[in-house]
Amino acid sequence: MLESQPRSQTILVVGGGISGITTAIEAAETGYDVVILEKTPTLGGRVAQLNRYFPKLCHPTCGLEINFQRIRKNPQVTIFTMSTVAAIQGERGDYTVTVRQTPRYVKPNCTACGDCTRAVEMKVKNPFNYDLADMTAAYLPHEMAFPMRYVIAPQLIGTDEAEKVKAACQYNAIDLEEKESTFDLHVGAIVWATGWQPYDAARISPYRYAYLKDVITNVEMERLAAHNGPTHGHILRPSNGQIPRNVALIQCAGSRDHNHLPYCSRICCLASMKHAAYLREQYADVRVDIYYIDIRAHDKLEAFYRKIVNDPRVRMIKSKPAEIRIGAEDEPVVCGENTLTREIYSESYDLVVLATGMQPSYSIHGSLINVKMDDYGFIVPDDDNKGIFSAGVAAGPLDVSMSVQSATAAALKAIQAVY
Amino acid sequence: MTYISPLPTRKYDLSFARWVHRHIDGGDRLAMCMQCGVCSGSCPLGTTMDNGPRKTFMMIRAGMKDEVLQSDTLWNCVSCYNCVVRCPRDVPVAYILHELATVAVREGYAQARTAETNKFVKGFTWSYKIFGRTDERLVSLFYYFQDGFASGLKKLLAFRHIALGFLKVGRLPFGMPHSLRHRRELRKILTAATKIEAQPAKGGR
Amino acid sequence: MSTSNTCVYLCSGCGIGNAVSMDGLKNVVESEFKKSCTIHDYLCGDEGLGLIRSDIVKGINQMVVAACSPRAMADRFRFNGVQVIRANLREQVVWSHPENEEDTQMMAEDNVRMAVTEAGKSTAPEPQLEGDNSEVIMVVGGGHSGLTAAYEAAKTGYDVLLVERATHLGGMARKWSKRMPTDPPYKNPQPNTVENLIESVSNDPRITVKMGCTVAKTSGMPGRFIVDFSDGSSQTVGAVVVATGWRPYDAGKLNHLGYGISSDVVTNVELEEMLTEGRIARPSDGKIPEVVVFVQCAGSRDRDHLPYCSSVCCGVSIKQALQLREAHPDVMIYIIYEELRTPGVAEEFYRTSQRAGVIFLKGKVQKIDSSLGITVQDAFLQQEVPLKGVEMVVLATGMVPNSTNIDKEAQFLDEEKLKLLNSDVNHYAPIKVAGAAAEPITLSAETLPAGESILNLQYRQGPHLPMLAHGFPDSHYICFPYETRRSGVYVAGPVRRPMDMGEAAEDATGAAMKAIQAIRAAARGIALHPRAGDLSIPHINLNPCTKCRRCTVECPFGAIDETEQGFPSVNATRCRRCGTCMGACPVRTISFTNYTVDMIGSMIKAVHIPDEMEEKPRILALVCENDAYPALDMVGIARLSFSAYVRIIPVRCLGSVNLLLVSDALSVGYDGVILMGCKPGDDYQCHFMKGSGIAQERLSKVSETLKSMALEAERVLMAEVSIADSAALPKVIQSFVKVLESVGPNPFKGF
Amino acid sequence: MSAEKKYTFYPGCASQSTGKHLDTSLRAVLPKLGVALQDVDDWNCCGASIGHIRQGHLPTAALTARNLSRAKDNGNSDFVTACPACYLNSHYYNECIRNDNNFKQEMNTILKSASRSYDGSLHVRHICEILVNDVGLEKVRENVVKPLKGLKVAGYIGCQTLRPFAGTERGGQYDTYEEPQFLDNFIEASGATPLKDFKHKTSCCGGAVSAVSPEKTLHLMENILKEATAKNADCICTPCALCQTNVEIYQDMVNKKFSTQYKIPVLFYSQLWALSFGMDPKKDAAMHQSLLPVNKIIAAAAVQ
Repeated sequence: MLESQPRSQTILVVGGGISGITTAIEAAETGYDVVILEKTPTLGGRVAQLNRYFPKLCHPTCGLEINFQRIRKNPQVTIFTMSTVAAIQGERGDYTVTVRQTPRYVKPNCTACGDCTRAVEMKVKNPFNYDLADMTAAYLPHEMAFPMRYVIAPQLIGTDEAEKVKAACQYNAIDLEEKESTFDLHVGAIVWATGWQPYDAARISPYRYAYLKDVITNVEMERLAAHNGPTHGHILRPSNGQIPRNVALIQCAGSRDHNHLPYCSRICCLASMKHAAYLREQYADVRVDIYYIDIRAHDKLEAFYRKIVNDPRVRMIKSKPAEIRIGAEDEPVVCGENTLTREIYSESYDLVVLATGMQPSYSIHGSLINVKMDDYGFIVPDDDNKGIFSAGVAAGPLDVSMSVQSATAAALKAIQAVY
Repeated sequence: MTYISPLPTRKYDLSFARWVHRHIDGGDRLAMCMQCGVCSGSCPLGTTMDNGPRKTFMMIRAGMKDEVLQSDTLWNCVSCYNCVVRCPRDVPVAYILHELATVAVREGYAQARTAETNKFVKGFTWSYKIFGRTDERLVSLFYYFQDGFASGLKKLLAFRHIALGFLKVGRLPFGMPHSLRHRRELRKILTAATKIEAQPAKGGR
Repeated sequence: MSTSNTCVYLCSGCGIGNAVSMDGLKNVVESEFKKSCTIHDYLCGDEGLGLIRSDIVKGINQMVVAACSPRAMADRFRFNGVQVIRANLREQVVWSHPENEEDTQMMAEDNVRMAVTEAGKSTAPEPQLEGDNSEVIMVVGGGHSGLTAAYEAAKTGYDVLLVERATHLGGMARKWSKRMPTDPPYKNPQPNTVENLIESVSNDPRITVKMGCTVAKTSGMPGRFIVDFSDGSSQTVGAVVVATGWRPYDAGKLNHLGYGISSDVVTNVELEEMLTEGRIARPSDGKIPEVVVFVQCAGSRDRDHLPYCSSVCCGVSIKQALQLREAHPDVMIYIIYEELRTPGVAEEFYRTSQRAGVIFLKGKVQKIDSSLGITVQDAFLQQEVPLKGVEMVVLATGMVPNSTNIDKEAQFLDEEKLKLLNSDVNHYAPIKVAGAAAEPITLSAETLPAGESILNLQYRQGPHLPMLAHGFPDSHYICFPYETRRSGVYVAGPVRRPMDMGEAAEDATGAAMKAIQAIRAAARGIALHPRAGDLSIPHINLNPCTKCRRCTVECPFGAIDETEQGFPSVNATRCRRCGTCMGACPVRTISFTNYTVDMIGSMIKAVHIPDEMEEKPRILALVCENDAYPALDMVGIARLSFSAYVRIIPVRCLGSVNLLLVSDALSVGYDGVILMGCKPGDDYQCHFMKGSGIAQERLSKVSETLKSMALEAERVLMAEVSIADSAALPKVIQSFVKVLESVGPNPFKGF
Repeated sequence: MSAEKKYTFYPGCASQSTGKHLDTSLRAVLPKLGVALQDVDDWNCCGASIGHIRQGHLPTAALTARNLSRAKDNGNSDFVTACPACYLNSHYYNECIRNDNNFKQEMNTILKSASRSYDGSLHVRHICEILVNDVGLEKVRENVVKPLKGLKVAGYIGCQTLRPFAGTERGGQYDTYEEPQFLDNFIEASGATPLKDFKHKTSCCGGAVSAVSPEKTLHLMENILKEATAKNADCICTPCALCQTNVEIYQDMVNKKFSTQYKIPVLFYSQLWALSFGMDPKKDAAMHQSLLPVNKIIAAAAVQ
C-alpha cells in the first residue's frame, strides 16, 4: 500500500499473450481497470501459435476462447494492439506511459467480412506461421484473432493494389493514410508480460538450420501440426511435402549452452515428448529418435515422459548431437556420440526438429525503458521502481501453467500498488 | 621433473582429478563437463579413438589415471578444434587433451612412448630447440630413425617418394637448417620457462 | 420480473443480404412473432448503433440482433440495462452455406425463429445477494506458502486468519538453513528468510494467527464459509487458501538404500537439520565426513514408492553440497543421479556446484550396505563401479503432499461419498498418448490418502478437496491452474505439486489473488471463472422435486447440498452456472432466468420441420458454447461449408443438456440429434470438469428412451469436438447426415 | 590507390619449406592489395599446435612470447600470420597474456631472463581475416586482369584457419565455423568458379596426425578428394599450408588404399590470385612447386 493515495488506479499490462491476458483479466475481475498493450495485431501471443499443450494434449485456443469471453464481458479491460511502450516516467502509483502505435490501416469499424482479403493479390510472409507460408497483404492474423479485425501489411501501402483494397471495403474501414502515433497513458502499476522469442536456430551453426530444409524448429513443428497451419495439420517434410518416416527431435538446441542460452528453457523436453505424440498419432509406423542431455520432466509430467518412452517406436538417445550434416540427397544427417554406448552415430532423417529454447522478448528488442534485468534478459523485481512487475516468461523460463501462476501473482502485486 | 600427478588408490578418488584441475592448462574447466558428448561426436577420428574426450573426462573424475594416460585418445587428436568451439560448457577440450599427452610423456606412459605423433613431436621439439625453427627435413629424419636404423629405413622408404617430390620442387631446401641469429636469447627464455613450469603453482589459462 | 419490450434487428451486412432474403426474415419476425423488426445494412456501424440507441431511449429493454456470431462485436452490441439475444446469421449461415439457396434461407429463418423464441423465454438475471459476507481470508498452514499468502493478502488490505496445526509458524521451511537461489545471478544458496516472514506476519495487525489449531469443519460458501476449529471457536470467512505443504517421503521404506541399516545414511531433511545447527557430523561417531554421497531420486520416480518426480531434490542436493563444501572445503562430494533436473535458471546453480568440484555420476544405486559400500552402475563408463571409503550417504527423498491431516484418523465416509471422492483420484496422471504403447507399469489403484480432511467440508459430495493423482489437490487445467471444483478454496505451494520455495511464494501470492477475487465476486453476486460475471443462479422449484438427488450428486462443484428433508439447496456462490443440475433434473424443475429447459425446448420447437415429402431432414445440434460453437464459427470464417439441415443451439455445457430435450426434438420430427461437447474422461477438456463426462453417461441411457419411441439408436450422436476441429466438423456433420439418410426420415414428422 | 597499411608479419616455419609457395605467392599479391608486410626480426618457431607435448605449457608459450616481443619492435599494431597453426598458437597465447595478469607477469619474468618484455598490446590476426575485414574483395577484383574463367575450384578451408577463433570478437568474427563463405568469395574474386555446396569445406585432413600416421587419416582425405573430384573440380584451393601438403602428397596413398585415381592439384588462394593478377606463374605464383600437374590452371589464366 502507498503512503498516499495513488494518482492512478489503472494497471498497465505490456504484452497480450497468455501471461498478459491472465494478469489483466484476473485484476479486472477483481474490480480494477486494466489496459493491455500488444505489439502484434491480436492477443494470444505464442500460445495461439501452439497446436496443443503438454501433457493433456489439449488445444491452447480452448483456454484462449474462455479468456477472450471473459474480456468481452468485462468493460474494465481496454486493449491497444500494435502498440508498444516508448517511454515511462513517474513512480509507483503515478506513471505516465508513452505508447507508440504502429498503423493497422484498418479502422475499428471493420466487421471482419474479409472483402479486402479477396481483393488483394500481393502475398507477404505470414509471421503467425513463422514464415512457413505466405498470406495476402490484407489479412486476419488467424481465425481466432482477437480483436477480430483485419490488418493491412505495410508492404501494400503505396501500391496500386492498396487503392483497390480500400475500394473493396464497403464499410469504409480502411485508412491508408494512417501514421504511427504516440499517446500517453496514466497508470499506477505496470506488469511486463512480454513473453519470449524462439532462439534463432540459424545461430546454432553446426545444425545447419539455414541450409537444410528438413531441419525445423519446435515452434515450426507446432504450426505444421496445427489444423490452421500451412499444411492443414499434416506433418510433412518441408523439402518435398512427403510424409516423414523417421524423425529426430534434438533437445537443448541453443539452451544449456554457453555459446547460446546458458539457462535451461524448461519446456523443450516436454514439448518434444508432445511432438513425438503428434507424430505417432499421425503416422503409425514413424520412428522417432529423441536426442537429449537430461530429460527434465518434473513433478507429475514424469508420467507423460514415461508414456512416450514406453512406446517402442520412440528411441531415447542420450547425446547432444555434434552436428547435422548435409546428406547425399540433401537430407539431414545427425552426427554425434551416444554417451551411454560410446557409439559414434551418423543417422539420416526425413525430418529433424530442433527443440530451440525461449529467449525473453524484452531483451531482444531492447529499449530505452529502464527495467531491471538479469544477465539473461529476464525482468526481475526492482527495489528502486516498486510499481513495475513482470509475469510469465518475461520473468523466467516457465511453462504455461507456471506462467499463469506467475501472472496471477503479478496481478496481486500490481493491485497492491494501486489499491 | 619435481611434480608428478598422483595415482588414485580407489575409484572416484579425486586426487588425480584435482591434480588435473590445478596443473593442467584449462583443467579447471574440466569440472564443467556435463557429459553431453558433443566433443566426441565432433571428432574426425572419433571412431578411431578408444575413449574419446568425453569419456576421458569422466574417467578423470573416476580417478582412472592409468587408463587415461595410456589411452590412444590423447594421440589421435587432429587439432581440428571442433570440440572447442562447440562445447556447450566452454571446456577447452583439445587443449586439455594436448596437455594430458604432455603429462603422459613426462610420466613415461607406454602409449606415449610408442605413439607416432609423439615421436614426431620429439623431432619437432628437438629441431626448434637446436635451431630455433622447425626444419622439416631434420624433423622427419629424427622421427624416422628414433626407433633404430632398420625401422627408420623402412619408414623412410615408405615416404621416400614424397620427400623426393618435395626436394624436386624446392619445398625441402638443400643446405644447412635455417637458424636464429639470437639463439642464446631463445635458450635463456626456454630455460627460464622450463624452470617456472617445474614449480607446482603456475598460472596460465 | 419486468415485462419485455422487444425489438428485432436484422443486419444485411457482411454478405448476409446477398445470400438470404432479408424480407423473408423480416416476414418471419413480423408475421409469426408479431414483433417490430428493423433491417440495416451495417448494424454495428455508427448509424446502425445509433438506430438501436434511439429505440432504447424509446423504451425497449430486450432485443434480438440477427447478424454475426455472438462471439463478434460483443462490445458494440452491449447496452446498459438491455438484454441482447443474438442470432448467428453470418458465420454459421451465410459464410458456411451457398448463397440464395432455399436451404440457406430456411436455416437463416429458423435461426431467427429460435432467437426470438429465446427472447420470449428469457429475462436478464439480477444479482441475488443474500446474507452477510465476510472479507476475511482463511489460510490453512503456516509454512512458507501459507505465510506468504497471508502476508500478501494483508498487504492488499484484507484481514487474514492463519491457522497452523503446530505450535509455531514456519513449517518445513524453518528447518532449512538456506534456500535455493531465486535472485540473479542464481549461483549460490540464498539466506532463508522465513524468520523475517514469520515476524512480518506475527506483527501484521491484519493477520490473526491461530496456532496448535486445526479446522474441525467448514460449511457455507464463498463469501460466507463458516469454519469451526479444533479449539471450539468458530468464524465466518470469505475465502480459503490451503497451504498445508509437504512432508518427506518415509525413508524407513528405503532400506535398500541403507536407511535404517547404517546410521550414517541420512535423508536430505536430516542433513538440513545438521546444516541449520552448523554441525555436520556423521551420526555413528560424530566425525566430520570426508566423503559424502548424495543419492538422487531416493523414493521418487520409482514405481514402488513415489512415481512422480519431486522436482526440487536435484537443486536441494546441489545446495547442500555447496554448503558442505563451504563448511569443509576438503570434503569430497558425489551426486549420483539418473537425470539431472535443474530447470530454468537453476542450470547456473548446477554449474556453480560443478565449479566447486562436486562430482556428478549418472547411474543407479542398486544397494547400500551397512558399511556404506555402494555399487553404482556408471552409465557413462559403462561399468559397475564400487565406491569405497564413503563416510556418509544422503538420500534425496521426495515430497509427499499434506493433502490430509495424517495426525488424525480419517472420519467415516459413507460408500456413496467415498465413491464420489475416489472417482477423482486417478491412479496415474491422466494422460493418454496417441500411438504410445499400453502402459506396462501397473500401480495399485489409488484411494484417498489416509488421515482426516484438511477442511472437512460439510458438502454433499464429501469432506475432501478433489484430488488428482498421488494425492495432489491440483487443478487439472493448464490455462487456469487455480481453478478447482471447490469454489472459493485455493490450494497453494507444495501440497499442490512438488515445488521449491521460490515457486511456492509466487503460487501463494497467486492463490491470495484468487481468494480476494472470490470474495469480491461473492459480494457482487457474480460467478467466478469460467462464466465470470454471470449473475444467473439456478432456481429450484421444490414442488415437483422428487428428491432424486441427481442434481446434488452431479454438480461438478458440489454447489448443491441437501436439506434435512432431502430437498436440494443451492449454495449460490459455490455455483459456476454451468447448468449441469438443470440437465440432471428429470422433472425440469431447475432453471435460470435466462436459461431453462423450457426455453431450449421452445427453441427446438420453433424450427420449422419440413414434412417427409420435402426430403429435407432436420438435425438438432446442441453444442458447447465454449469449444464446439466457436469451432462452428471458424468453419464459416474459413469459408468451409457444412450441411444446411443442421439447427444449432449453443448450450452452456453439454452437462446442462436435459435428455428430455432429445426426446422432445425427436417427437417433433427432427431426424437426429447431435451433441457436440468437449473431451470427457480422464483427460477431460470440459471447462466445467465433469459436464461433458456426465452428458456422455446420461446419453448412454438414451437408447432405452429411443427404443420406447420405436426409434433407431443411431439418431442420437455425441461428438467429441474441440475448438480446433473446424476443419473436421463439416465431415463429422456430413457423416451423421449420411447415417440419418440411411436410417430414413423420422416417423414422428408431422405429428 | 589508398596508402598501404603496414602489418608485422610472422612467416612461420612452413614458409621455409613445404609451404614455401604460400609465402611466395602472398608476398607477390599482398603489396597490390595495399598490404605491406614487415617480417618479425629473427623470429623463432611458435611451437605450433602439438609442439608443447614435450615441453609443456610455459616453454611453448615462451616461444610465442619471444616472437611477440620482437614483433613489438616493428611498431605496428597487428601481428599477422598466414599459417593457421602459428595463428592458433600465437593468438591463443597473446590473448592469455592480455587477459590474465598473472600469466602476463609470468611471461615477462621469463622474457626478462633475456632482457625482453611484452605488454600484450599486439593483435594477432590471420591473413584471411585481414583480407576480409581490412582489405575487402573489391580490392582483389580491381587487380584481376586475367580472370580464371571456367576453372572449377573446390574451396577447402580445413580447421584451424577458422577454429577456434574466427567466430570470436578478437578473431575478427569474419565467418561461421560450419558454413564459411570467405574462401569461396576469394576464389570467385579470381574469376574462377567455386564449387557450390562443397560439403567438406571445413572437414579435417588429419592435421599433424596425417603427417605421421596417414593410415589413420587417409579416409578423411579421401572424403575431400572424392567430393572435389565428383563435382569436377579442376583443383582444390586452401588457405592452410598443412592442409595443402596433406591433401596433395597423400593422393598416391589414398589411391592405393581406396583403389581410386585422384590426381587433383591443391593450391593456395594466393596462387590463384597471382595468376589472375597476370603475375608470373613461377616467380610470383610458385606454381612449379605443386607436386601435381597444374598446366590446366596456368592455362586458364593464359586464355585472355
